[in-house]
Amino acid sequence: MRQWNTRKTLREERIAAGGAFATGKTIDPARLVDFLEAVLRPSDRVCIEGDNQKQADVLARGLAAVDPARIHDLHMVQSGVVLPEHLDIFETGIAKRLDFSYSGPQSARIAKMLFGGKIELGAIHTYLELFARYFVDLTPQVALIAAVSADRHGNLYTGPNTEDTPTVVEATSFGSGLVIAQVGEIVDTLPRVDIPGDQVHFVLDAGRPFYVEPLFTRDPAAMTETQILTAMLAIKGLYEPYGVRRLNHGIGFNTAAIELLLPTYGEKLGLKGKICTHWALNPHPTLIPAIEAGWVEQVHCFGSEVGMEDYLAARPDIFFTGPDGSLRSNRAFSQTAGLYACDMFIGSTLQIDLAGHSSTITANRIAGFGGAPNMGSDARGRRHPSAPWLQAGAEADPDTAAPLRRGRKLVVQIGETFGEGNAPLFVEKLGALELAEKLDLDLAPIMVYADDTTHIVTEEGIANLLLCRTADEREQAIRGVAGFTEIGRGRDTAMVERLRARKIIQRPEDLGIDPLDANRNMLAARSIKDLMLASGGLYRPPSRFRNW
Amino acid sequence: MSNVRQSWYEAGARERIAALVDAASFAEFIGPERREISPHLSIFDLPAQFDDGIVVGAAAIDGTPVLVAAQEGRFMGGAFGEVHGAKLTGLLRAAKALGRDVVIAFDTGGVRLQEANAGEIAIAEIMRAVAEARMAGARVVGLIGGRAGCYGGGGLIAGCCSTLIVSEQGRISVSGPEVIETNKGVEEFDSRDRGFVWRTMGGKHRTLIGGADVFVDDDATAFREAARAALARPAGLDAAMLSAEQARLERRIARFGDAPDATDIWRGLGIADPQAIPDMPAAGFADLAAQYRESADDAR
Amino acid sequence: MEILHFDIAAPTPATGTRAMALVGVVASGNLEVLLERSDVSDRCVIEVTTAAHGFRDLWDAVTADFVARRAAGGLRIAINDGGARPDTVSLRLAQGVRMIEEPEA
Amino acid sequence: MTPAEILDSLFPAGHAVTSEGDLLFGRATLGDGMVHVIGATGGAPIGIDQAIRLSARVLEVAGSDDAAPLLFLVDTASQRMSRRDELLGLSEYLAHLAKTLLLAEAQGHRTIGLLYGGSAAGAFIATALACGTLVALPGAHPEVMDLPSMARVTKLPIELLEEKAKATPVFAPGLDNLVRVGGIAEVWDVGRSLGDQLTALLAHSRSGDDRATVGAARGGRPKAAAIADEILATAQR
Repeated sequence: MRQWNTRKTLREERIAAGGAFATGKTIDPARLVDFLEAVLRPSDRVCIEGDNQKQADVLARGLAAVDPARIHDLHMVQSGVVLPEHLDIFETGIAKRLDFSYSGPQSARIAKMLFGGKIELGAIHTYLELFARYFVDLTPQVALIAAVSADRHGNLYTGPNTEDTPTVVEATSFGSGLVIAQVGEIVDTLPRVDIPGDQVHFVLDAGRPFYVEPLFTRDPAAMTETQILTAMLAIKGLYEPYGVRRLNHGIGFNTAAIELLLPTYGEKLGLKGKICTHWALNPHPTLIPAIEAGWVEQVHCFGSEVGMEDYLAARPDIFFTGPDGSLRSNRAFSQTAGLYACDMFIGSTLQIDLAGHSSTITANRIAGFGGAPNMGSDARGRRHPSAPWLQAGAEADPDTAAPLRRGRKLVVQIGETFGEGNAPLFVEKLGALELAEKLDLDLAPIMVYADDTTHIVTEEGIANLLLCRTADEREQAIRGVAGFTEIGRGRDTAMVERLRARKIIQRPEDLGIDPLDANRNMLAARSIKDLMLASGGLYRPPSRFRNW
Repeated sequence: MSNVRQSWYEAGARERIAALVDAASFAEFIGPERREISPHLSIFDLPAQFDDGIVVGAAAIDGTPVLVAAQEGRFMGGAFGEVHGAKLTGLLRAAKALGRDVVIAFDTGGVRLQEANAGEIAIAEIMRAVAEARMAGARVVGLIGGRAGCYGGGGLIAGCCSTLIVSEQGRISVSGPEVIETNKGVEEFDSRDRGFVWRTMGGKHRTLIGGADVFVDDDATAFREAARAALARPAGLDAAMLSAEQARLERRIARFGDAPDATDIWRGLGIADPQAIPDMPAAGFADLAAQYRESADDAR
Repeated sequence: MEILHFDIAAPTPATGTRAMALVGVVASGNLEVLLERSDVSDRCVIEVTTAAHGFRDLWDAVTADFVARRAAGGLRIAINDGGARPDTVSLRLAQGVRMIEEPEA
Repeated sequence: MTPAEILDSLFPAGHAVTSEGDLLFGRATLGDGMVHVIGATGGAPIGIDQAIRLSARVLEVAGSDDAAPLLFLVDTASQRMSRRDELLGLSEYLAHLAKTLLLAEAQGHRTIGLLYGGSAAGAFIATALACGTLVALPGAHPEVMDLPSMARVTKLPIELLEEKAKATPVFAPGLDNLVRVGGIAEVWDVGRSLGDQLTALLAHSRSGDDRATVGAARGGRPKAAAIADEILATAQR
């Protein structure tokens, strides 16, 4: 007779074994490693948060300290590989296989370990993909999560950085897995309940808040004239003509410059209320001046940002907040919003090839994807119309009858022709391809596919790929905005001029922009201090961003 | 976009001078077209700058002739090399000879490492020239609010000036945060804790303890107005003034020598909520400082 | 230091009467551009001193584009380069021409 | 040489100099006259506590109308690197010390720095280099920045810096280099009476700050004197 409850039975066994090192649900902090050795089994599928921003750092340290003779060959399924401990466990053999999305600070080490065969790679996912697989074939058997606080029943308050937690807990707990939460404190009454206690099996009082990284703070003081020029081009050449109201911004300086130009340059162009009203966006400090100037109607957030908490709580008309007043973020929902409900994604990348594929992966750095491919892709399941979506669709496909014609999401890559260390943005062959060859991958890790990319903005101008009718036109449109890179210098000048006549390429002067007007005085805030002052003192920047 | 505040912190040396003096009144001495570059940087395969990172010359403020100098903090951190230093020395000797006031916009990390010995002597020469110019009746007004702050020998030169005007961003110190951390450890000085760095060395703290005289917003116009006022103050440097400074500095050690943190000093000055000081806007802070600060009037 | 010389036929002479102009500073990723007048109104002479060796092709392209697009005739230009990107070089050169063409106060 | 040996050789006719920690204060007899003596010794760093005591004494000297010279014995480290000293405004204390020395000189007291050990950075500027004349004993080892630190900042190997240092005195530490850039007027001969050498020095009156001129003559600072002179001349036109 088949047993139909082996998973639940296994969970009961884990709970019983872990109970030896806990009082009720509360783990004895001094016995954390013993506890983890008791509840884990070799080859378990384990999810550790491991998010974009917040980290279950104490649990990660505990996991890295378990005896590899007892616990080994774990299959880690986590969105963010961020802490050194996340990779240490692969060095020691505690873990073997990895499915992940993003690895910002560990991108160089993860590459080295992949080449060295220390990690058996499942796949590099987008966030939504990985979350989806939590419910299909990568359901965690054990989840190690992070929250701000818990009560005696194991109810959790995740605070502004809720991020991945509800998704991870949903899949794990209802998939008969074990949920272990690290919290900063255990309290009698929570400000709000983000995760119900009956989905949480054990709680560790870490005695201090989880580690969280300010990833989305861009210091206006570091913004260059060239970045400001690209921002001006985007506003006047894309936001205005398409009337983009619902959108997502990447985290680079170019898009931060756009945010800071809205109340100045955008205002001058009379665009207030006509663009940039609804966002799927982390709470970028650089958006404060636009919010304060009344540009923004609503923002839903993937996560939070260190120092923004009080400001967000004081602007509940704009941000999603709980009954306690603090921000409620949710990565899975916000990613879905970015995919289906936004008309534009605009972000930076490291490399673009002649077809228009782009990637942030180079041969030595595997930064992963995060959410950009979700935002930066055309949602084939989209059915609701909007003016920008329809207009982009018409540009791409003028011949199909309007009622049968799909719209297109605007997917814009923005950057300077040369990036950090004078590395060219435009390349003949993507580093991602070299990586795929080196690791013998079936699929090169492309962040945004060429057929999703609609525009490229550089200081030299805007290339509208929707209007290109042949591969040749497309290549010359890209070369035509590639500046002095080798790709740019290899352009067919006559053809580029023809593309310009058809407005496939638009130069600053074609848009009435004098590059010499692009200066820092146009920024609504020129320093972190300006942002703090614009927030009425509600934004409290972390010490590392201060110069006061 | 008109009526935009011009940030002193962001401005270059030439922009600072333009903001400071009467329109079209500035005449540069040994300008960039002379290409009097550092003879030493090429040893290190480093690019030179045509003015060696300092602009000096004659100008007028409200019609009154002055001598002006501005360091370029972005070139080699505004550091003093042989040529850079000699331009300022010459200007200060001219101040003494002409009995003419000098305004110096500091923006420096101190001595330029690649020509350390020349820079070190240059600082000594400049300090002597400042003191002698002041003894001859010239005012030497220092403005501090640039990216590089005013460190090392720059801090010592600033300490010789008759009046110091500082913004919040301006830091005045001898050893830089990284240098202290490297030599004495992160427990002694955490250079990455920028809030701590500014609390210990920044313009607000210096204003409160009397290390600077006038606090202004990060605004070129504010610096100009403050410089105008400073040029109207009594001039001179004599025994009485230095005795007063001796007493002032002794009193500071007696009162605050055991204070572990700037906020303890600020509380000791009578400020009820010292934690609120760093985030205070300039105007509010200036009012508060006027009430509680240690003054260095006639004691510098 | 690598020193590069360019002497380029310039279609458009620079206007104005200022004898010289200076823009930019020598810093990482930045450069200083000193513009002066010469007697030859249909040529532009550019001398670059740079710590980044081996980028002659790039300087060729940037200076040629500059002279083709801006009023660079009759200018003698000296550059101290701190490893600036081509877009920054173009911007500074353009700023320099604007400054030397400005009416004198 | 120790401070005591130096003082004995300088002032065979007698001296009353007492040490307070690493500082020296007192007076001595030289020929028919008297010399004020202060010292910063022991290779110790100069912080606010040291600077304020030195400046107090220099102010007293400046205020006395004896026109006697002031001799400053110097063997220090750099300025004290600490949170407390910077919090309390070390730059002001060092500048104040330098100003008192310059005032004493202006009030008619020759100020002579005698560098017999080390000195560095801000401490060097505020003590030895703030004197009207700076002399050194052989074996003195002034430095603005040590080569290992310089190697760190310039990202050049130390061997390469040592190699470059042979070609120019402009950056590397050491007495010879400081002499060549004009920072040190002369190096005394310890085989002879230091008192005689001091007497000879005092017999020559000093006119203005000639360090740049000396540095040019000795090939250590090729440009400084000419540039400063030109600016002075231009401003006076």
